Amino acid sequence: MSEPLLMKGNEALAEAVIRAGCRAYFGYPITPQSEILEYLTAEARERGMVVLQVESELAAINMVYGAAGAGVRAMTSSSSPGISLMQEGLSYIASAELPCLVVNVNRGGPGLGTIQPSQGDYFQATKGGGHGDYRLLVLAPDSVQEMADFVFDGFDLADKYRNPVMILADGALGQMMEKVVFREYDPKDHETAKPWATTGKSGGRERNIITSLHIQPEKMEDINKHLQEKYRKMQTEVRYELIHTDDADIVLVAYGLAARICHSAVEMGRNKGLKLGLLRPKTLYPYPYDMVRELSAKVKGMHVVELNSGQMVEDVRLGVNGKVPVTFFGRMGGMIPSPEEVLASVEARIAQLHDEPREEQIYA
Amino acid sequence: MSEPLLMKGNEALAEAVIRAGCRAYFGYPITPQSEILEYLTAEARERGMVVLQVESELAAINMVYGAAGAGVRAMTSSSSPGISLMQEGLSYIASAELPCLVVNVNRGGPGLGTIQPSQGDYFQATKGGGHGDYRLLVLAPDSVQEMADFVFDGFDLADKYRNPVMILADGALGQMMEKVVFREYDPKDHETAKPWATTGKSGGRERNIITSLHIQPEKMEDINKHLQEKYRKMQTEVRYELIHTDDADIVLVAYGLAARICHSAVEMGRNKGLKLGLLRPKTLYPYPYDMVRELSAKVKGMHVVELNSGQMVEDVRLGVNGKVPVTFFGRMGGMIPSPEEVLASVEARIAQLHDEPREEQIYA
Amino acid sequence: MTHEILFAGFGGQGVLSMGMTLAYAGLVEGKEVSWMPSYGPEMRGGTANCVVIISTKPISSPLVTRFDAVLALNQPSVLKFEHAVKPNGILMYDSDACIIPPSRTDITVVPVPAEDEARKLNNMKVKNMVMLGSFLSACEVVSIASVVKALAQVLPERYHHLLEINHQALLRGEQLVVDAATPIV
Amino acid sequence: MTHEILFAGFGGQGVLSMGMTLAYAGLVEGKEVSWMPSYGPEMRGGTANCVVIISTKPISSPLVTRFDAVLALNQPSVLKFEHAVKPNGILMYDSDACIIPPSRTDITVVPVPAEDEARKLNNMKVKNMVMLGSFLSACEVVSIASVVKALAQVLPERYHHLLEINHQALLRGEQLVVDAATPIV
Amino acid sequence: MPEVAELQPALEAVWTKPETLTETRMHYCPGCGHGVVHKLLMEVVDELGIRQDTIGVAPVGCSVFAYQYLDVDMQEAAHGRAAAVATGIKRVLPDKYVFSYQGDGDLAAIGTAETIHAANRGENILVLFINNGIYGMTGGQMAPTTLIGMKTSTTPEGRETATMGYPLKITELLAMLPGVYSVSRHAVYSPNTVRALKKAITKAFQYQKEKKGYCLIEVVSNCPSGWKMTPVESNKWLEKNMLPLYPLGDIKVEGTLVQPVQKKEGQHS
Amino acid sequence: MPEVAELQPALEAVWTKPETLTETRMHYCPGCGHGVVHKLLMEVVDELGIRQDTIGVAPVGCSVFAYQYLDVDMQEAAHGRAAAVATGIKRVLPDKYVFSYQGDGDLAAIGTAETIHAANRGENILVLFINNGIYGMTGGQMAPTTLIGMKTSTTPEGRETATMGYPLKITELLAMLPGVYSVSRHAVYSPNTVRALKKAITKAFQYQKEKKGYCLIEVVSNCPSGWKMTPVESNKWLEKNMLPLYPLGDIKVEGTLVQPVQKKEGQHS
Amino acid sequence: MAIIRGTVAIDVETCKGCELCIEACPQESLKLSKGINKQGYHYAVLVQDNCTGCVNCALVCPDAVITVYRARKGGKRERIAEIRNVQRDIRISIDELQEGKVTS
Amino acid sequence: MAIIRGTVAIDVETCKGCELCIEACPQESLKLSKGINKQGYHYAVLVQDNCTGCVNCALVCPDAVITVYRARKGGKRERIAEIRNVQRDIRISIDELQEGKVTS
Ligand SMILES: Cc1ncc(C[n+]2csc(CCOP(=O)(O)OP(=O)(O)O)c2C)c(N)n1
Ligand SMILES: Cc1ncc(C[n+]2csc(CCOP(=O)(O)OP(=O)(O)O)c2C)c(N)n1
Ligand code: SF4
Ligand code: SF4
Ligand code: SF4
Ligand code: SF4
Ligand code: SF4
Ligand code: SF4
Ligand SMILES: [Mg+2]
Ligand SMILES: [Mg+2]
Repeated sequence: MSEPLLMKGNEALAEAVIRAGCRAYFGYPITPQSEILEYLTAEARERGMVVLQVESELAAINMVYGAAGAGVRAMTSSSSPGISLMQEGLSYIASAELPCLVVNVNRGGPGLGTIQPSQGDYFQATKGGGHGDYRLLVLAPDSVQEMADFVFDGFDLADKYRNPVMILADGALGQMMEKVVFREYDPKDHETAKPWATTGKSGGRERNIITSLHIQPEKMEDINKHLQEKYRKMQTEVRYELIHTDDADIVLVAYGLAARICHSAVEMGRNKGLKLGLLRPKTLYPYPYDMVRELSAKVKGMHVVELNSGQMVEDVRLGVNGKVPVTFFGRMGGMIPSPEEVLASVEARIAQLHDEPREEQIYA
Repeated sequence: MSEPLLMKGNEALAEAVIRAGCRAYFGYPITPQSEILEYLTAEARERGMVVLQVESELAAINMVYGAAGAGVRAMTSSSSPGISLMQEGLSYIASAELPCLVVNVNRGGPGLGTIQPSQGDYFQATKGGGHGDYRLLVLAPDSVQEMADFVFDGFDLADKYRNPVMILADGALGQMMEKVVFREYDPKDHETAKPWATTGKSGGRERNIITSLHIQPEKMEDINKHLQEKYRKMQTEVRYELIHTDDADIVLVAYGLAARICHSAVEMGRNKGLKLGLLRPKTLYPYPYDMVRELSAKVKGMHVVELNSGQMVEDVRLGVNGKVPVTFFGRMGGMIPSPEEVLASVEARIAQLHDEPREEQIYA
Repeated sequence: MTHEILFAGFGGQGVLSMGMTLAYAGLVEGKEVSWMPSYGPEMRGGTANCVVIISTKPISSPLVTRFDAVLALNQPSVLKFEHAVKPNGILMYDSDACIIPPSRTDITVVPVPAEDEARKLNNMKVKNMVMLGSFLSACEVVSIASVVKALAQVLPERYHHLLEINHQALLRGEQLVVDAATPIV
Repeated sequence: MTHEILFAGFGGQGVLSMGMTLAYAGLVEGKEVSWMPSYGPEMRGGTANCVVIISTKPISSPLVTRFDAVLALNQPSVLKFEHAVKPNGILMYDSDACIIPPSRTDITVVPVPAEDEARKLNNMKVKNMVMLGSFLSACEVVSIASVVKALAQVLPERYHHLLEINHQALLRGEQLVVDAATPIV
Repeated sequence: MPEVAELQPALEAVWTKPETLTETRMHYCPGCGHGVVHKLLMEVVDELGIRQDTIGVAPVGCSVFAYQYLDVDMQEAAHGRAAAVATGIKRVLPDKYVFSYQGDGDLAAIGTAETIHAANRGENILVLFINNGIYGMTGGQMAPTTLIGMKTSTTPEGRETATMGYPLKITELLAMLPGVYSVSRHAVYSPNTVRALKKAITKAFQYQKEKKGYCLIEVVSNCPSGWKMTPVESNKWLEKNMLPLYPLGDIKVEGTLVQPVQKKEGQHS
Repeated sequence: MPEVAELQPALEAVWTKPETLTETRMHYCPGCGHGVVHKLLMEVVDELGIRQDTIGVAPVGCSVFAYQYLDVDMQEAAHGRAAAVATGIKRVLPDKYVFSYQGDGDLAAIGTAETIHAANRGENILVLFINNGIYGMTGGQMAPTTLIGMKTSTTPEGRETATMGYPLKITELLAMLPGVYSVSRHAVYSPNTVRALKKAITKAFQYQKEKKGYCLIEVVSNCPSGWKMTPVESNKWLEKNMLPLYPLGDIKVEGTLVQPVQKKEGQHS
Repeated sequence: MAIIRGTVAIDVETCKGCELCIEACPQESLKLSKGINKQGYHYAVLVQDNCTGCVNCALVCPDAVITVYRARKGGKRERIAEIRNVQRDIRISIDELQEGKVTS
Repeated sequence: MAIIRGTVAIDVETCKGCELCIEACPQESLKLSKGINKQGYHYAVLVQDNCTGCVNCALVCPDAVITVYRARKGGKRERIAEIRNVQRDIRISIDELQEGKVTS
């Protein structure tokens, strides 16, 4: 355990990247995450890492493919429009089962949008913005501390499952400074054998091939079955945080920055005598459906808060499966609600908890 | 009404494109949809359309942005990996509210995959594969006839809502020949005024600007509210087909090619005395949640069949909202089930209809 | 009644248009039809095949993997598709192009000396119509008359002078099977 | 207790590092802290600002739009942020850099002759520390001692010879407010 | 002090802000070359009287807001895709004047493919390429055109060729393409360079009218903020350091190369 | 007929299939140049004894299955991104031999940006560029390199420059970049051209060992299927029609341009 | 006190004080103000009456802030303004300025 | 009947009958078979005993089908095979062929 430091989320993440033994970073500048590239460039030479600013996000994700396929820990980072450009590459990486880390410091969309914090890329991250049936393992930090922590976890999970891992943060988490303590982590203790990597066909082994092409549909279906089986195994990695859910009447569900705001709102509500709780998913894929289901058996309603028009709320509804009403409150396009606003949205909904869920989406 | 012709799905679609008054096509070859480009190139000169084979899908979607912004009916087409490359562009187009048509002749993924038919891109098409909160209007043909019909509808809807429309077909619908009859359609009767188009600032009007940038989050939130409001209006465009649902115990839900196969399976089941029905969504966004809800009030279960690992099934579950069990049968990676196989999957499920939905996903 | 038929051979042998002609003939007779080619890089090297379905009911999937009949115009197609014929189905092949004959006994195997016959007609291109004629003789999916009408649709105007020779080829093919009470081996 | 403070000025005036120093001082005192800069193209032309939150409770969002205190180092910042101060909050500004003074009466307005004071110290760069000293004098969010400790962390080793002058600036800033029983207008 | 109005009988305005420049205050940093180019572009549009027939494409880069200042119809393209967007517009409106306005990151990094292929197809458009050797918008990262040894936020020790490659002279590459009709390199650091650029823009619009094909004008420009210099320093630095690698002048005139496309600096040593 | 075995005392094998070519039958059409290049590449790998140190990148194009035939470690890249994938590999395994193998659609259309920037960074890799003037894999559409007047499925009347632009001589463009060390154009339509190509590949691997930077070998090749010709016809057509525009020989040798990068054909007329 | 040949009008609220005009003026007629405008910038002012109306300053000004006037050809050249000692103490505070274009 | 200088072994099952080797052979030693292999291709066969082992055919063969042998230097040159009239009627049917490499 090191001393607590005050660091920007992007920089804490970058520092963790180096400490996690990442060997190669390829990226292209985009606000609000360019500090990751900048921090790594500054450190690269001395700390023995390949850090390359390249011509585009497209190039970056495909270089990650190459480097990850060559057996090293590799990563890229970007923000929303840049991540959209990586969708083909991500689908390839997931299909070829290459472990790597991709960071999306989400900003307000759609289009060029704003550079302010947003959670508008939830669907893209969790359902697969690229083509075909694949999944990223998606981690959602809510603090500078987790910006660092999830890098270590991310690389470990990527190697464990040979699957791309995405850290889905937002502009505020990237830009803000907060206390961070780097965990003890020696990459050597976390090395995974990668006998499949293209490092040169030596030692009498068969040649290694990294590919996602299986022109025979029978074969491609086998690949898909294998992937689906892997995704089922990944369900055990589900992570979340519960706050005051034991006796809660209404449980708020939120992740990342929105969860911090909800946490304050829950405290404020409790002070007012409202029995509020909070479920904060830390993994967005796999999603804590089981916990949602469990909670929905004992609460009067769930209230989802997101920095978008209502995306994760679908996963909450899938988990709740009609047992209690699910309501939604969101801000969009880079706007951030205050805890007061969130609390007001909860209070406004408490009266109507028996409405039909689908009509209840509200937009502040 | 013209004579019935025997045409490939891709070619019928291309012919409809010309008849619908589309003025510009930009595309890049990819199997199984290159015939669209080829057909249009052959016809372009004589029939007064701009048809350009360009350097990439990225270029193509951004040319569509330019041409649609200039006020003409414009389109592109591709297949899965190519559509992934268009995600940034689609998010821009949706945000700038440009009407256009995008055709995805879906093949088996993820990655390079196969070139055989698939429905693996449902999430990408309906939830938004690009960044931010936006929606495409998604039409799902199930025959060569609809490959043509939905082009006319698609352009009309695009103009009506100033929104990109996607036709989500699959490789089989693109490659197969079937009977098609072109509807009477005079583009002149369907012209919409486009006072927002960049055609040159003349006639004393204010300059027109096509953009998706609104750096002030307040403004970007307003844009988002406007979009969400529009998407709510678009819900009225929901389209679907019902077969034998009146007295059905079990309703199959499927779209496109899978729906054809389910149709046969339903007939086979009826012959065996099983009360099966079929709900075939023709619009995947907006989704016929209301009809799903209505059906779930009177059937014993819903059984979803897709050519993927289970994507639309989530929308069915959202509509059903726990009222009856929802089961799933899918083939992946370009494999197509036979009607017998589908029927077997229904029969296998009938006994277990009371299991917990989430555990019931099965993969043949 | 549904017929699921595969046509296979080298590209350039008119395999796809043979299937298309049959499908069109089905349309002429008011039936439901579909035609589906194999596509993709396994087609490199010039093999080509397509599946035609002709039915009195709506067709579910145009893609099937077991066939009522297979028409093979070259050796690799015989080797590849012999086992895709449904029991009691038909495997018809150009006996002039194949050295290794099919070996299944649970199906009707019909060798057709199509190449020879085409040569006799002084037009190697009509080999496919000889085969089609033979097939329709063995299995009356549509009438030869409908095929002739279909040909006029499938062939671009500039090739309409070839309608006659194609018609002849169809008839010759038909005759070949009629002549051979039992399959010619 | 939570303090939400905005620092604003031109880039190059040390606005961001002023905020960072305060945040670090909060950390030194074991408080919860966050620091959040404005970023983006509206920052073109060299304006810079950041929000520091120092609290005894976990901080929810680092982005707030109303502040307990605003420290403005130039004229545009006064104009832009005067109305973002919470009622009864503090608006402190460099009176040497501003022609148009703030006009609100429901807040405490504190003009600080920071530029002059820095000039007296022969180092224009420490203007920000003069301001910070004044601020901490008016509103004891953290102790000056903690700020001095923080500075040693924030400043890279190669600038540690400047610690002393910064310390002085802080003290001078503190003194300015002490001297003026009522705000200097 | 006398009001200008009073002077009118004796004085005539010889330079006034072009009409097609909006009243909106530009967001650019003090001294940034983008403003000068905007101004010239609109001067030419005014002088040719083609405002109603001109459609511009803005990039993503500092000039992303160009459409707030240029009072003509405009589209804002995704980062790097301005040439594609301009192609889309021009192909359906062949009689309009279409230009794209792009930075060096936009045109020569992420947009390389669209840039090269629009040029190679000989799209009948004008591309204004503002080369300031840096990513201004995102805070001063290395651009493809960044000079060797130049410090940026992603080359803290200066760009070195071994890992980051050479400054990309994309203008010279584009000039080689047969579909390209006119290529020149300009600057705006002095009154004379400004005058020359204005002439070049005027000519390019005339070529476009005559459907001559693709015209490219590179403007070697400054980025005082990214370079961490005052505007005056930045212009001096530009003249001294940028121009040797990016020499001003015509490169291709009416379809014929007039400058040797290779320079010593562009060569492997 | 005598078995070869019987002849052994008197005869020695002077050409045998390279060991690093797998036994898998290639899926290429009869007479396709891809096979020849595969074979040569593996001959060189055998001769240099670098099989265990060689990592290849396959494109999307007809040669997408290259990894089924080349018995070395390989990665299959997304369409157009082979240069980026090769960069990723080489940067983390700098002592391995890394090559990419790409078609003209892959390298010169969708992959233009990655191609140019890998070259400009001087990535120490070998790029084998198979220019057959067409998209073979997808059924014979126009490629950037398609000749003027050449018929393809998307230029049924022949490519015309007015709407489709000029054949893109990307090799000449790449040769101009300072990070590029060696560029040559070859063919495989005759025994001599095959011999020359083999030498070029050998040299390129040696350069790579010496960390000289980016090496590009273009192979002007045929596509009998796409061109709708017999293999023998296609080779004759290639010699007659492709070579005037794409002349064979060295273009850049050890960092120095040796052929004028502009040819009449490449010029606007 | 010379006969004026040209002059400039500077929109001081839009000026960003980049000094490019000052650098470009062959007559050294321009300087930065001591005072600042609402944006906080020192702005360009005309400090000598020797302006020739050569438009150099206007050409290089990125913000199109400067309007240039020149004596009409053949028109009577008359003295129209006197600028005295202004270099020593240029300080125009904002409230003295009107909205819009102001000559300095 | 010449003393043999070289010869070739052709893997006829892999041969695709592209005829590039035939075109490349300076001796006109190669021709296509009348018969076909399992893939349905006519394949290359050696039809004269004048092969010099120049390897041209092997160099241009895209499928690496041809192995080339040459008389050892200094080795005794002897007649080893007689190929007669083979051009007129080359027809080797598949069942006559063994698996693997076969000389024709
Ligand atoms: C897809 C995508 N990637 C990255 C960015 C972030 N970005 C915005 S502008 C820019 C570069 C600007 O540099 P340049 O084109 O040189 O223009 P300048 O600001 O220097 O005028 C970048 C990388 C983006 N908006 N979209
Ligand atoms: C993103 C994407 N776009 C398009 C395709 C379809 N595609 C596959 S190969 C190919 C072009 C092949 O041409 P070329 O690179 O010249 O190789 P060749 O087949 O001629 O050897 C195309 C367009 C694809 N697989 N992925
Ligand atoms: S950052 Fe650079 S390019 Fe951008 S406005 Fe400022 S000076 Fe101009
Ligand atoms: S299509 Fe062309 S490039 Fe592809 S294998 Fe066949 S001949 Fe070769
Ligand atoms: S017009 Fe010429 S002389 Fe007058 S101020 Fe401007 S630059 Fe100086
Ligand atoms: S050039 Fe323009 S903006 Fe710069 S100081 Fe002069 S008037 Fe002001
Ligand atoms: S070159 Fe090879 S494949 Fe072609 S005919 Fe000769 S042996 Fe057969
Ligand atoms: S080795 Fe030479 S002579 Fe012998 S068959 Fe081959 S090409 Fe002909
Ligand atoms: Mg730039
Ligand atoms: Mg090609």
